[in-house]
Amino acid sequence: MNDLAFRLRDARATLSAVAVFVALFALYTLNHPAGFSANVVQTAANKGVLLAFVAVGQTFVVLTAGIDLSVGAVFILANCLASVVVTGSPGAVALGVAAVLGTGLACGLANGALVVYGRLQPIVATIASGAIYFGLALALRPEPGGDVDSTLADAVTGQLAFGVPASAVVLLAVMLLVWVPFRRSLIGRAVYAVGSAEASAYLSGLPIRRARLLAYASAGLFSAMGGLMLAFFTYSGEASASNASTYTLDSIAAIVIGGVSLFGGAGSAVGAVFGALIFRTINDLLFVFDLDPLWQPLFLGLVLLGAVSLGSARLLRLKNRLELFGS
Amino acid sequence: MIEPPTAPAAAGRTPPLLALSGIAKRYGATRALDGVDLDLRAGRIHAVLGENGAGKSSLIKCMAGVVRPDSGTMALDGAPVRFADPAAAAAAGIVCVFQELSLVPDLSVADNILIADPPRRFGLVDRRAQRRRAEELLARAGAGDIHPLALVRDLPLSRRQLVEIAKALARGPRLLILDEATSALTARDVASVFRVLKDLRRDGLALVFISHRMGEIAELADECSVFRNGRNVATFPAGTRTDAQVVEMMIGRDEAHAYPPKPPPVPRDRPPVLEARRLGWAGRLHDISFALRPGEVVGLGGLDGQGQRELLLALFGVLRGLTGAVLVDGREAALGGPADAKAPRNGIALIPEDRKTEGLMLPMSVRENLSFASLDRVSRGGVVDRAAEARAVDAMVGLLAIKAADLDVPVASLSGGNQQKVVLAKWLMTRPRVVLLADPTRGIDVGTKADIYRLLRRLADDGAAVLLYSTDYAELIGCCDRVLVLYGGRVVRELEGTAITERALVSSALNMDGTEAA
Amino acid sequence: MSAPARRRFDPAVATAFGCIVALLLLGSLYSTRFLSPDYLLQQLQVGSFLALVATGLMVVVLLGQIDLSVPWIVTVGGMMATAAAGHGPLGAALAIPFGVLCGVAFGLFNGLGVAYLRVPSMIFTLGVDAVAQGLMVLKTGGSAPQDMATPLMRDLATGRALGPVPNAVWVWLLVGTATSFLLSRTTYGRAVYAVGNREAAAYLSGVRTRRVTLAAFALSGGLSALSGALLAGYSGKAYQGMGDGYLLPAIAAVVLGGTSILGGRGTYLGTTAGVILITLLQSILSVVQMPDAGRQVIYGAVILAMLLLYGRGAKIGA
Amino acid sequence: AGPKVVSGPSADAQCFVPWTDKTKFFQYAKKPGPYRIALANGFIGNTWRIQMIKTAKAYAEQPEIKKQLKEFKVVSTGDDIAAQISAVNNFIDSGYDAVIIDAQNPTAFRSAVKRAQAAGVVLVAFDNTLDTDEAINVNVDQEGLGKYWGEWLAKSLPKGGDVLEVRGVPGTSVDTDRHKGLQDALKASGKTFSTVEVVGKWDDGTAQKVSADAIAVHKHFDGMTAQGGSTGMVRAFLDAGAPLVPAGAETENGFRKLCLEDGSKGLSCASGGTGPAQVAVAMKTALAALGGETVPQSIRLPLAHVEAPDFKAGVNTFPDQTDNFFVGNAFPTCGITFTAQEIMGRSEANQ
Ligand SMILES: Nc1ncnc2c1ncn2[C@@H]1O[C@H](COP(=O)(O)OP(=O)(O)OP(=O)(O)O)[C@@H](O)[C@H]1O
Ligand SMILES: Nc1ncnc2c1ncn2[C@@H]1O[C@H](COP(=O)(O)OP(=O)(O)OP(=O)(O)O)[C@@H](O)[C@H]1O
Ligand SMILES: O[C@@H]1[C@@H](O)[C@H](O)OC[C@H]1O
Ligand SMILES: [Mg+2]
Ligand SMILES: [Mg+2]
Repeated sequence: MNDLAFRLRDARATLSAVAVFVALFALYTLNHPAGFSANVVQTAANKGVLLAFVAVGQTFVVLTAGIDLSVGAVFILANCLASVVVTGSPGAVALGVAAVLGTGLACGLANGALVVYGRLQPIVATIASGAIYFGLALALRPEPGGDVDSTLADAVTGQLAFGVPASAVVLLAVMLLVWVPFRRSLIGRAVYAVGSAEASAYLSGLPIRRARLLAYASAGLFSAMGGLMLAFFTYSGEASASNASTYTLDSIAAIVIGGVSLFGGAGSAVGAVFGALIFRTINDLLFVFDLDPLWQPLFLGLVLLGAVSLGSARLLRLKNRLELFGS
Repeated sequence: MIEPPTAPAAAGRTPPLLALSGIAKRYGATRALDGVDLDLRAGRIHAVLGENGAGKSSLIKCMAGVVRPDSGTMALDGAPVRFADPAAAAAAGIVCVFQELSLVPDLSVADNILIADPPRRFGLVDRRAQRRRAEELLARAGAGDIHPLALVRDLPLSRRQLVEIAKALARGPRLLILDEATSALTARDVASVFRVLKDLRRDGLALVFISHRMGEIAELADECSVFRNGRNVATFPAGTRTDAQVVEMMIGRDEAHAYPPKPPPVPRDRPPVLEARRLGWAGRLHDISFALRPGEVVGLGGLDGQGQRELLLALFGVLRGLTGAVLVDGREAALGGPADAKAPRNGIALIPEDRKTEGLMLPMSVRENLSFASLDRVSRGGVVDRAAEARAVDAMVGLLAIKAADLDVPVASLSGGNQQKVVLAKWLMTRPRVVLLADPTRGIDVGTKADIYRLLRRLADDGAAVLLYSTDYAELIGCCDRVLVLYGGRVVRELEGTAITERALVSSALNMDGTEAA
Repeated sequence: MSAPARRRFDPAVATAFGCIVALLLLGSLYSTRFLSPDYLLQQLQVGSFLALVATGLMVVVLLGQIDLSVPWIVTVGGMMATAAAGHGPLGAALAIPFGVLCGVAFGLFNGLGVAYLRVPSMIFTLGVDAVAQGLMVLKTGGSAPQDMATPLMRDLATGRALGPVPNAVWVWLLVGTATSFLLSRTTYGRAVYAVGNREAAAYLSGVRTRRVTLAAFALSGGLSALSGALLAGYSGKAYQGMGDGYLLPAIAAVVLGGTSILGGRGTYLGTTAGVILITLLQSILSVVQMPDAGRQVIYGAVILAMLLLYGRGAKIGA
Repeated sequence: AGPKVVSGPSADAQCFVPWTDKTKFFQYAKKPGPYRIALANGFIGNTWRIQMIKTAKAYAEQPEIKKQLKEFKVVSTGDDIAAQISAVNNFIDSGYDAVIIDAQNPTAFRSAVKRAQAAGVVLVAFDNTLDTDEAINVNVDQEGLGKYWGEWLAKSLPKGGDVLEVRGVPGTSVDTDRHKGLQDALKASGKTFSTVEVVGKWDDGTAQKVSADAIAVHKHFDGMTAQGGSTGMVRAFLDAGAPLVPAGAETENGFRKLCLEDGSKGLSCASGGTGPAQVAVAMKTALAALGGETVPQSIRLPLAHVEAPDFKAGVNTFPDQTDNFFVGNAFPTCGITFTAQEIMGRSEANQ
C-alpha cells in the first residue's frame, strides 16, 4: 500500500459521510418545489449547523470512549442564557456571547472533572449533571422568551454574498480554528489514544487526564455554540426538556452516521458534521415526499435504523468469527 | 531532582546508573516485591530471571514509574528519585517495553513510535518529520518493512513487538527495559532485536532484559539476577552458573526442566479421533489433510504465521467459509463454532493464543474462569450446582498446582504463568478428546513449562489427541510424537519420532526442499 | 475445602442502602409522613414499574450494552395489552401476555441488530425506539385501538390481594427473585457476566454469545413491556408517551446500584437499591414545594453525590 | 407584502371572535383559489396531537373545503424547534399560500414571520400560538382557562383550603399562563388557599404518581386541579382511598367519566379546555384570509366547559369510549361539528 492508500483508508468513513450527504441533499433539492435555491440552502444550513455543533462536541467525548448525555442540556442552558444576556449594546452583546460560551465550557469542564477526578462512569455522571444544567436553564427561563440582538442574529443566520449561508461559514471557521489544530496537537493525539487504549496511552506517557478534561470541556463549549446558534435562529430561549433530550440523542445518531466509533479512538469531527447534516436531510425528505402524517414517525425511525445498520454489511465479508468481537 | 552524572569512574567498576535498594510492593496479601536490591550499569545487559509471579514485572513497573513502591529507594546517578508516572521516568531516561504491549491500536505506527514527544512546528505535530524519524527508528529496530502509516491494529503481534521496540528507542533511553519483549517474536526477528540490543550496549545504555528463554539470556546477558518470591536471590556475572543451577535458584528445588519420556509410537491403524481432509480457507490454508489418533501428541511447526493459528481456529469452528471436511470419529463434524466443537460428540478444546483477551475473563474470579467452559457438567437444567462446581474446581487447582491466594480473587491478579494454567485447567475440565494448543508456554517459566509438558503427555496417555503449535523448536522436539510443518498454509513436511530434530524442523520450516511453495 | 461466599459483601450496595435511609431521614425533616408504612409501600408500588424496566436493563448493561428503546417499548407493552383486551374475553385474558410478547419481539429485534448485525446497541436501540414510536402513533391514529386496562391489569397494578403489600410489589419481588437467581445461579447468568467482561473469551469457551445477547435484549423488551402493561393498569389505560420518564431513571438506578456500565459487574440487589433510591428521590423532590428548576438541580446533585460516595472507578496507575 | 390592517368586524363575526376589543384586523390581498395549505406541526407523541392531525385531515376532506384546496400537506417535525422553523420556511419558499403552526415555542418564529410577510403567505398559529401581532393566532385563552378553574374552585370551597395543583410541562408558556390564571383567581377570591404544586407534565401516569405522593405526604386536600393528566390525578385520590374533593381540570374523556361515576361520592368537577379541532378553525381562518376577507389578528375560541351536575353520558361524556380523547371537539359557532368519536374512529371493541 502506498501513502495515498493509507490516507484514504483513514478518511474513508468521513468521505463516505460526505458522499452520502451530497447524494441525499441532491435528492432533497431536486424534489423541492423551490429547488436548489439560496433560501432552501440557508434554511437547511441553519438547522443543520445547530446539530452539527452539538455533534462535534459529542465527538470529542466519544473519541475518548466516553459519552456525554448532557450535551442537550448544555445546549438548552446556553440557549436560555443567550436569550437573557446576548442583548443590548454591542459591548454587552459581545460580553454576553463570551458568557454563554464560558458557561458551556464550564459545564463541560465540570463533566470532565466528574469523570476524571471523580472517576464516575460518564453515562450516569452526565445524566445527573444534565439534570442540573437543565434546572439552571429553567431557572433562567421559566417560560420561553427573550430578545436576542437581532443584528447579530440576522447576520449569523442570514446569507452572505452569492447566497452562501452565514451559519455554515461560522461552522467552517470554527472547525478550521479548532479541529484542524486539535488533530495535529499532542493533546488531540492523547484524546484518540485514550479512547483506543487507555492503559497504553498512560504507559506511553500521554497526558490522559488532560485529554479527557479537554474532551468534555470541548463538548460543553461546542454544545454552547449550538445553543447560541439556536438563540440566533429563534431570537429567544426556551427551557425545553424534550428538546434537550432530542439533541442529546440526535447528536449520538449523527456521529455514528458520520463514522465516529462509539468504542472510541476512531472517527473525525468532520465526519460528525456531515453525519449531522445527513440526519437533518433525512428529516427534510419528509418535506419533499408526500407521506401521510401518521406514517412520518415510522418512516424516520426506519431510515435511522437503516442508516446505522449499513455498516454491518462488512460483517458479511468477515471470515474469522473472532474478528466480530473487535478488541 | 535529577542531578547530572558525577564524573564517570575512570577505572574499575562504573557506579550504577540506577540503584534500587529495599524496594517492596504488596498487593493485598501478596508480596510482589520484598526488599529488592539491584544495581544497573551503563553499557551492560542485565538479565532478570524468575518463575512466573516471582516479581519481575512488578520490579520494572516500579523503575518505570507505573507503580509506586511501598518502600525502598531508587537512585539515579547516585541521586534519589521518585517517579510520579511513566512520563516522569521516561523524562529521566528510563524506558520500558512492557510485557503487555503499550501501543495504541487506532493510531498509526509513526504516531505510536513518537507518541508522547513527536517533532513539532509551531506547537503542532510535524507529521513529515515524525514520519522520517519513525522510518529511521523502525529501520534501527530491524523492522524497516513496516509502513509508518499503517495502523497498529492491522499488524500481527510479532510486528507490533518490533514497533514497541522502535518506540522505546525513540525516547532516547539511558536505561532500556525489555519485559519478555521477545516472547512473541520469531527466531529471525529475535536475531535482529538482539543486534539492536548489542548496538545499544555498545552505545553505553544500561539494559534490563527479562526472558524465560535460557538460550536468549546466555547469548545476551552480562549480568543475571534471579528472582524468587519477590526477592532477588542472586546476582552473578553471566555464564558463571550452569542452566541447571539457575533453574534450581529460580524454582527453589532441584528439578531441571525435563520433558517426560515419550511412549512407543501409536499404531498407525488406530482409528483417528480427528481427521482433517483437504482443508482450505480464505487463501491462508490450502489442502491440509492429516489425522490425529488417541494417545498422540502432534506438533505444528514452521515459521510463525504460516497458517498454524488459522488451522487451530478452523478445527475449533471459528472460521467461516472453510472448505474440505473435519471428521470426528470418522463422521463429518459440522463445526459452526466453539460451542459445536466443545460438544461432547466432538470433545474438542482450544487453548487460545492470547490468554488475556481470548482465554480469560480477567475481572472474573479464578473459580468462575475455571468452571466456565464446563458449566454444563456441573449444572442441571441450566442451574449451577455450586458444590459440584467447587469439587471440580478444587480438583483442577490441585492437579495443576495453581497458585492463587483465594479462588475468588479476579484471575487478573494472578501472574502470567498461573493465568495460563487456569486456561489449561478450564479446558481440561471439559474432559476433551482433542486438545488444540496455540503456543501455550509463551512467557511461562521453566518449572511451569515442565508441568505443562507432563500434563500434555498424561492427557495423551489417557486417550486424548493433542495438537500443539509452538514457536519453540525445543518444545516440539521434546514433546511431540509427530510434527506437521506448515509453510504458506500447507503441510510441507511431516516428521516423526527421531526424525524430529532441530535441523529438520528448521530446514522444513524454511521449505528448503522447496516442495510446494504457495 | 469449603467454598467461600461466591460474591462477597459489596460496599457499593451497602452504601446505596445507607443512602436510602439517609434520604428518608432527610425527608422526615419536611414531613414525618415520609417514614409512614403507607408512604413507603406506595413508593414500592410506583417503584415497581421502574424496577421492572431496570431489571431488564440491568441484564443488558451487564453485557456491556444499553437499551435505549425502553420508553416506547413500555408504551408498546401498555398499548398492545389493552388493544388485545379489545378482542373479546379471550383477548382480555391474554392481554398482559400479549403485551409482553410484543415487547419480547421488539427486544429480539434489538438483539438481532446488536448481536448479529453488531451495530452498537446505543444507536441500534435508539433506532428501534423511533420505530416503535412510529408504529404506536400509526396504531393510535389508524385504528383507534381499545386502550382501557382490563380489570386484571388494574388489579395487578393497584390492588392489594395479600395483606397491605400492593400486588405490583409482589410482581417486582417475583421478577426480582427470578432475575437474581438467573444471574447468580444459572449457566445463563454466568454467560452474561462472561460476555460482559470479554465476549471473545466467552465465545471461545463455547458459549453461543450471540444468543446470550439476543436473550438479554428479549428479556429487557419483555420486562419493559410488562412494566407498560402494569402502568396501563395503574392509569387505567394505555397512552402515547407513557414510557417517557423511564429510561434515564432506569439507567441511573442500575448504575447507582453498582453495576458497571461497561458490563460484567453488578448485583441484582444493587439494582433494587438503585430503584428505591431513585423512586424516593423523585417522590420526595416532587412533594417538597420548590420550583421545578430547583428540583432538577437537587436531583442531579444528589445522584452525583451518591456516585462520588461509592460509585467510583479504579484509579489508573494505582 | 404583509396584510393590510383594517377595521373590523370580520366577515364571520360569530366564529372569528377578536381576542379583545383592541385586537387589530387583517386583510390579505385576495388570491384566487384553490390554495396550497400546509400544517407544520411539532411534536406528535400524544393523543391530543394525533386527534388534531386527524381532525385537520378530515376537515380538509369536507366537500366545501376540499374544493378550495389544491393541496393540504402536514409535516410533524418533532420536539426540535429549529426543525419546525425550517419546515415553515420551506413551506413559504415553496410557494404555499398559507402555513398553519402548532408552535413548539411561541417566541421563536420571528424570522419565519418576516419571511412569510415578504412572500405574502398567510401564517396562522393555533394551540401553542406565537408571541406576535404580525401573524394570526387562534387560541383558547390559556390564562383564562386557569382562571376558570380557579374561580370554580373558589366557588366550590367557600372556606378556602388546601388545593393540589398538578402542573404541566415546565418551561412552556401554556403551563405558566394556566398557573398564573389559577393563582390569580384563587387570590382574587379573598379566601385563604394554600396550594401544593406537583409537576404532572400533562401526562396521566406522571400526574397520578406525583398526586399519589402528595396525598401520601399531605394526607388531606380540599380541592384539586390539573392541566392535562386530569384522569391520573383523580385516580390517585381513588386509589389512595382519599376523600374525593372538587376538581377543576381538562376535558379528557377519562376525567369526565370519573366525574360522572363518582359524582355521587363527592367528586364534583369542572371540566374545561379546548379540543384539538381548533386546528379546523385555524384552517378556516386561513381560507378566509386568502379569500381576502377581514379576520382578527388574534381569535378567541370559546372554552368548551361542563360543570357538575351537567355531565351526561352520551352527550358530553362517553362512558364506553376510551379515556384518552379530548371531549369537546366541536366549534359550532364556526360550523365545525366533528365529534371526537368521529375523528378517532370507533374503538376496536365496538367493531
Ligand atoms: N495489580 C496486581 N494486583 C494484585 N496482585 C498483583 C498485581 N500485579 C502483580 N500481582 C502479583 O504480584 C506477584 C508478582 O507478579 P509479577 O507480574 O511481577 O510476576 P512476574 O515475575 O512478572 O511473572 P511472569 O513471569 O508470569 O510475568 C504475583 O503474585 C502477582 O499475582
Ligand atoms: N455478523 C453477522 N451479520 C449478519 N449475519 C450474520 C452474522 N453472523 C452470522 N450471520 C448469519 O447468521 C446465521 C448464523 O451464522 P453462523 O453460521 O455464524 O452460525 P453460528 O456461529 O453457529 O451461530 P450461533 O452460534 O448463534 O448458533 C447465518 O445465516 C449467517 O449468515
Ligand atoms: O394544548 C396542549 C397541547 O399542545 C398538547 O399537545 O397536549 C395537551 C394540550 O393541553
Ligand atoms: Mg511479568
Ligand atoms: Mg510472563
